[in-house]
Amino acid sequence: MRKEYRCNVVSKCMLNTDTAFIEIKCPEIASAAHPGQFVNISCSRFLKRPFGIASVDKDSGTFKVGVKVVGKGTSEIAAFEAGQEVDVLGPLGNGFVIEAGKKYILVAGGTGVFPVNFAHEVMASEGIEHVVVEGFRCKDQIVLGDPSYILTTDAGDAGIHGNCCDGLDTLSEDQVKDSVVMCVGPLPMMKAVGNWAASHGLKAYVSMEQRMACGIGICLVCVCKIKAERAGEEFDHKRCCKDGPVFPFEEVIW
Amino acid sequence: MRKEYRCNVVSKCMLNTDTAFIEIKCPEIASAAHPGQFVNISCSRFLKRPFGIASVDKDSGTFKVGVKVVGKGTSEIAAFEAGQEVDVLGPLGNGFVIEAGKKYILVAGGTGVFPVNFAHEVMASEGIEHVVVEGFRCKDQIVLGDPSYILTTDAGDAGIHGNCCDGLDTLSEDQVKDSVVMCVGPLPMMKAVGNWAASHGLKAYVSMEQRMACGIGICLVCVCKIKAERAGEEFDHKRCCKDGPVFPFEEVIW
Amino acid sequence: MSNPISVKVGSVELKSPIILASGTCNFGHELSEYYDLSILGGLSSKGLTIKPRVGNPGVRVAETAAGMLNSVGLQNPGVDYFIEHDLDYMDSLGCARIINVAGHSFDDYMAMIDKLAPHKDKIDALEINLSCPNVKAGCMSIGSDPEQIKLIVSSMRKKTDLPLWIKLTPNVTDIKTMALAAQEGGADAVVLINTLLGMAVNIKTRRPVLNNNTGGYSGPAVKPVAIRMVSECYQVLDIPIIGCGGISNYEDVLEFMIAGASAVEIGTASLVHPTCPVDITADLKDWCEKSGESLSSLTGTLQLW
Amino acid sequence: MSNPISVKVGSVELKSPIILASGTCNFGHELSEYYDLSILGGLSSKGLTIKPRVGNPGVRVAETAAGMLNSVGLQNPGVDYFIEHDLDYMDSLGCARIINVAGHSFDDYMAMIDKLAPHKDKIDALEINLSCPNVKAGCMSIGSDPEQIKLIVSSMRKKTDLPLWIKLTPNVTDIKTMALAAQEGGADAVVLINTLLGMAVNIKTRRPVLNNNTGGYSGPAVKPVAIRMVSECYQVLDIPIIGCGGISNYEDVLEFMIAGASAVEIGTASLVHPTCPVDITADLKDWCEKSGESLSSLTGTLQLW
Ligand SMILES: Cc1cc2nc3c(=O)[nH]c(=O)nc-3n(C[C@H](O)[C@H](O)[C@H](O)COP(=O)(O)OP(=O)(O)OC[C@H]3O[C@@H](n4cnc5c(N)ncnc54)[C@H](O)[C@@H]3O)c2cc1C
Ligand SMILES: Cc1cc2nc3c(=O)[nH]c(=O)nc-3n(C[C@H](O)[C@H](O)[C@H](O)COP(=O)(O)OP(=O)(O)OC[C@H]3O[C@@H](n4cnc5c(N)ncnc54)[C@H](O)[C@@H]3O)c2cc1C
Ligand SMILES: Cc1cc2nc3c(=O)[nH]c(=O)nc-3n(C[C@H](O)[C@H](O)[C@H](O)COP(=O)(O)O)c2cc1C
Ligand SMILES: Cc1cc2nc3c(=O)[nH]c(=O)nc-3n(C[C@H](O)[C@H](O)[C@H](O)COP(=O)(O)O)c2cc1C
Ligand code: FES
Ligand code: FES
Repeated sequence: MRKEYRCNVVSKCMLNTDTAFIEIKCPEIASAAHPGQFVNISCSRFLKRPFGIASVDKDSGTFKVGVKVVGKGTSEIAAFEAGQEVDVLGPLGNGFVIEAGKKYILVAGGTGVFPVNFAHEVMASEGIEHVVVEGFRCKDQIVLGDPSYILTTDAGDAGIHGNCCDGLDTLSEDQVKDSVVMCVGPLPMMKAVGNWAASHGLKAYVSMEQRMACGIGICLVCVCKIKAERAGEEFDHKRCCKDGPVFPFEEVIW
Repeated sequence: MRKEYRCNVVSKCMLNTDTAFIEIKCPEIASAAHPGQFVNISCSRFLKRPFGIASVDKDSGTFKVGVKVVGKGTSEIAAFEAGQEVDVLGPLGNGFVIEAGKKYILVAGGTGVFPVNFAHEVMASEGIEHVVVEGFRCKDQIVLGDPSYILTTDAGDAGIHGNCCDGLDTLSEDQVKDSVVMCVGPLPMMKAVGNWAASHGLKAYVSMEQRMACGIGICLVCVCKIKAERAGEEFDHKRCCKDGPVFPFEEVIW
Repeated sequence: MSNPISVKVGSVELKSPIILASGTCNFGHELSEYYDLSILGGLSSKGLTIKPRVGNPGVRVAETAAGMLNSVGLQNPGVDYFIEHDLDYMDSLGCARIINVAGHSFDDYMAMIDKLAPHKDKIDALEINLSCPNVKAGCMSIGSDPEQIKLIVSSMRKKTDLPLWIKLTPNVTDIKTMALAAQEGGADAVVLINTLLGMAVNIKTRRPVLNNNTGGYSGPAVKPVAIRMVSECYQVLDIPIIGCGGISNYEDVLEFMIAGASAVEIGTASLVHPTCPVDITADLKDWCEKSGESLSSLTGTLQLW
Repeated sequence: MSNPISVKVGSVELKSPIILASGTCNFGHELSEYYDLSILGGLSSKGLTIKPRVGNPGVRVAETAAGMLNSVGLQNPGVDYFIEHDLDYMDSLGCARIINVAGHSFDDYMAMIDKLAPHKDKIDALEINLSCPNVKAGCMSIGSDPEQIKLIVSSMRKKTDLPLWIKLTPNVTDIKTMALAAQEGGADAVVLINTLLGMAVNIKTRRPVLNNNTGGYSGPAVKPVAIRMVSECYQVLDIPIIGCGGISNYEDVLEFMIAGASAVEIGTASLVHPTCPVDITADLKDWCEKSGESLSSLTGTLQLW
């Protein structure tokens, strides 16, 4: 049976002035988590807050989330210190399907770098071929960058001057060919990356974000428009938390 | 101007399994407090909780309150540890009038021992003649007892077997004569002590308890029935928090 | 006293007073991953309509102090799909099967009864949600017009002998009149309360947080209103009341039952802590053991001042 | 922009949108010990009646999630005593002097106007509390009957040209109808909202916590309902709205103003943090400075979806 876990924060560090990297002990979540899945974390506000799983250490039974401060809940959570008790639901949602033998292009913008970090971690350890392209506003915003990544900045003060698609354009034909694209970031970016993938004949998956309450599929508040399965209907409202957050790009109605 | 103070808990100890003694740093309150006054202390619940000031150390700028666990707020407050931040309003209400040259009989039951402790502290340091009589259910319940006190227990397992009035009856005629009685405890006890005082021709003051919201006299939720000042009316509803909590016994309508 | 927490709502026997509230448990599939739903008294399905509904677009939830607003807008697969795909599942859960019925008009509700009545062996009660904002009668909802309530309930009554639980909206001047109208129409019970109508404003965009502008307010914040309505109605009704609104622990359940509820529904609390009904059930059993009382004996024991 | 937080409620100019709500500041004496009340837009007196009232006996407050219930029951010294002892004090505070008027019958209200109208040089507005539960018209309060509202307001209108602010109860099916009735009667503004009716039960004694059984629910928990009502009424009214209900920080003030309020009242928040209006005022000034906007330009800028 699934459970709501009462966990402890094990460590916290600030990645930049408004982004915290928080390690939480929960062996059950650490052992079950897949890249692209998320957790729902309690704070003193009424509802929990959803965060993509950013890293997992099965040995120590911990996982990490990156928390960018945007409001009251995230300010509180980013200020948590080791020892803090939190209630956590997870791992939640459908993550990315990672198959041995396939190769991947991982693309991240904004807080999308966190789930992409986990995907990279898993692929690296399983020897799955992949490249990572990440876009930031400017140099200061770069978090969890890795020398192997292709980085872009809108401001041009680090990496390639431009956005993720400009980064993708620097990939060699070989890198692109037969890859599966996985993208997490703001909507316009995911749309652009999805279109880039389509124009290169690649299958793409995107991770949708929506305001949530339960995170487990019972309240239907977190829906996004997905192409209807039944003929005659324009679209279905699918739950980001349970049916997603990862959806095939071509099924999302933008 | 008065203020709401953001203070820190300096120390906490448990007086028995369900009663905490909490020291809070607030030089303003410590220097202004009179016995019989109270403070209103915040916890995570919506309203603050009122507690009689139990002790003051002007040098260190701290005061103490005794907190008996009876519900959610008091459980939380009794679990506070040194370092905890709290919002405090105080000192609030009208305390006991202590006059040099007069002599006093202080009577306490239940959590009334806390304000009485402060009165004793002040009288002792100012060399004001007084006796203290305290009633408890049983030995285990005795907190802040002092060898100089006359203690009574309903169970008879410590001190005099009986209630406060039985304790009062052990006072010598000399001790009783011309004393002013000050009583803090449950209603029936205060009524009995007041009647005891009246039967000995003594003036008595009692400290009323009522559920509060603001603690500062602006919401009128905390009233008790006091003999009306205007003729023709049976009673006035006076505010425990602002007009009291201390009222002359004979003005209270029981 | 074999099971001290069993209760009765009219003819419906429930092994526990805890029912999962409509719209906060879907049809049970997801919560079954968290606990065995057979410990519950019942589960009330997501509100169903004749046609499938995609519900409202955009942001559908706004957090508030001690609660939330939702504007899901009755997203559901439609009653036919439900009967074909989910009814058997609900039937398998081992708790009472409450079917929540919504509609936009008198005819809608009648059509719903016609669809559901034939499946009465798989249904313990129909919960009729009379607080849908878009109905034939005009801009005011059926649930705030006693004449309409009585008409619709009595018309349903003629179509089925399934227990009819009428779920009322709290957004009315006098809930007693509405509850009495339901009783006069032949209701077996009333469910009090559905959500309060609320709004939240995003001060940066200067737009309502919810794309539907307003939403239904639920959670601990609404409990005092719900308790008041249960108590008011208990004083005038002859039929049982199912209490709902802000319940999040066993003490809340006792409060509702003392005020007059024969059973209760848990809504928003499941969204915050999915397994809270498990804890509440255990705590209720514990309370019965310690007090030596059965829960059903609590109903309406409130002594007013 | 000399004072970016000044606002107007009809003809009444306020140097700040912040008014202390009736019943949560008495007549100002106590809070003056905490801050200089001249920073406020105004102060609304404790609700006054023709005769002095001792109010309800026993427990008058129950804490709830994010709010409280009160059943003070209009304890006040009576209008004559007020005029003799407190009016001059209120006049000396340096903020708008709002006199809150309550009554049990049509005649009561008329008598109150007769008493207060002669003191119009010391009064900026009369706030008419139309949600008293015991009135001649029967068990339903004046404030939930549009005909009664219109009658009472138009009758007052004939007696005084003091601004009449009509304070409405949220415990109604359709607040717009009530607000429109007040406007038709000649009101200068409506105040939205008074308290929601609620109840809390003591599960140990099985009695209502409040000796009056029910009480008025206030605090952050009621804000979503208040915002919704302000927004609904703003869409149909021509007179200004004073928003009230759960305000506890400057963002709440902005939310109310965007939804349609010209000014706001702070009630329960003063009970929890007596100096919160000082902080809110500073934060509002700060906001104006940073945004370059004046507060008054915010009113009703909400763009519905
Ligand atoms: C599946 C998923 C994965 C996410 N992963 C991450 C991550 O790895 N790192 C990270 O920093 N952020 C992530 N977010 C966004 C994060 O959940 C929000 O920033 C956070 O909920 C904001 O809370 P707040 O109280 O600070 O903001 P407030 O604006 O004060 O919150 C008010 C309400 O709106 C909700 N809300 C506000 N912004 C968002 C948003 N962008 N998405 C969803 N709900 C929102 C809050 O949860 C809350 O219910 C993710 C969101 C989703 C849905
Ligand atoms: C002037 C005054 C002085 C006090 N001094 C002390 C003291 O020195 N030590 C001490 O242990 N207690 C004292 N009390 C009682 C103490 O305030 C309550 O025990 C406490 O508020 C209970 O809070 P709770 O959350 O644990 O109880 P709950 O029952 O969960 O509280 C619910 C609500 O009722 C109120 N309430 C409950 N019991 C009381 C009560 N007996 N009196 C007033 N309000 C109550 C709470 O403040 C809260 O608003 C004093 C009360 C007053 C009025
Ligand atoms: C997300 C959500 C969806 C809801 N959907 C329905 C519904 O479809 N039908 C219905 O009758 N009530 C619906 N409700 C109302 C609940 O069943 C319940 O009456 C209300 O939320 C108050 O209870 P609570 O405070 O325990 O949540 C919904 C509530 C929420 C929060
Ligand atoms: C203790 C208390 C007493 C009140 N007394 C009055 C009153 O006398 N007259 C009145 O019009 N409103 C009265 N109110 C209602 C408030 O003025 C206000 O409308 C309501 O509390 C909602 O605002 P809030 O949530 O900011 O408190 C009272 C409220 C409280 C909490
Ligand atoms: S958040 Fe409840 S269904 Fe997705
Ligand atoms: S608690 Fe508000 S007046 Fe006493």
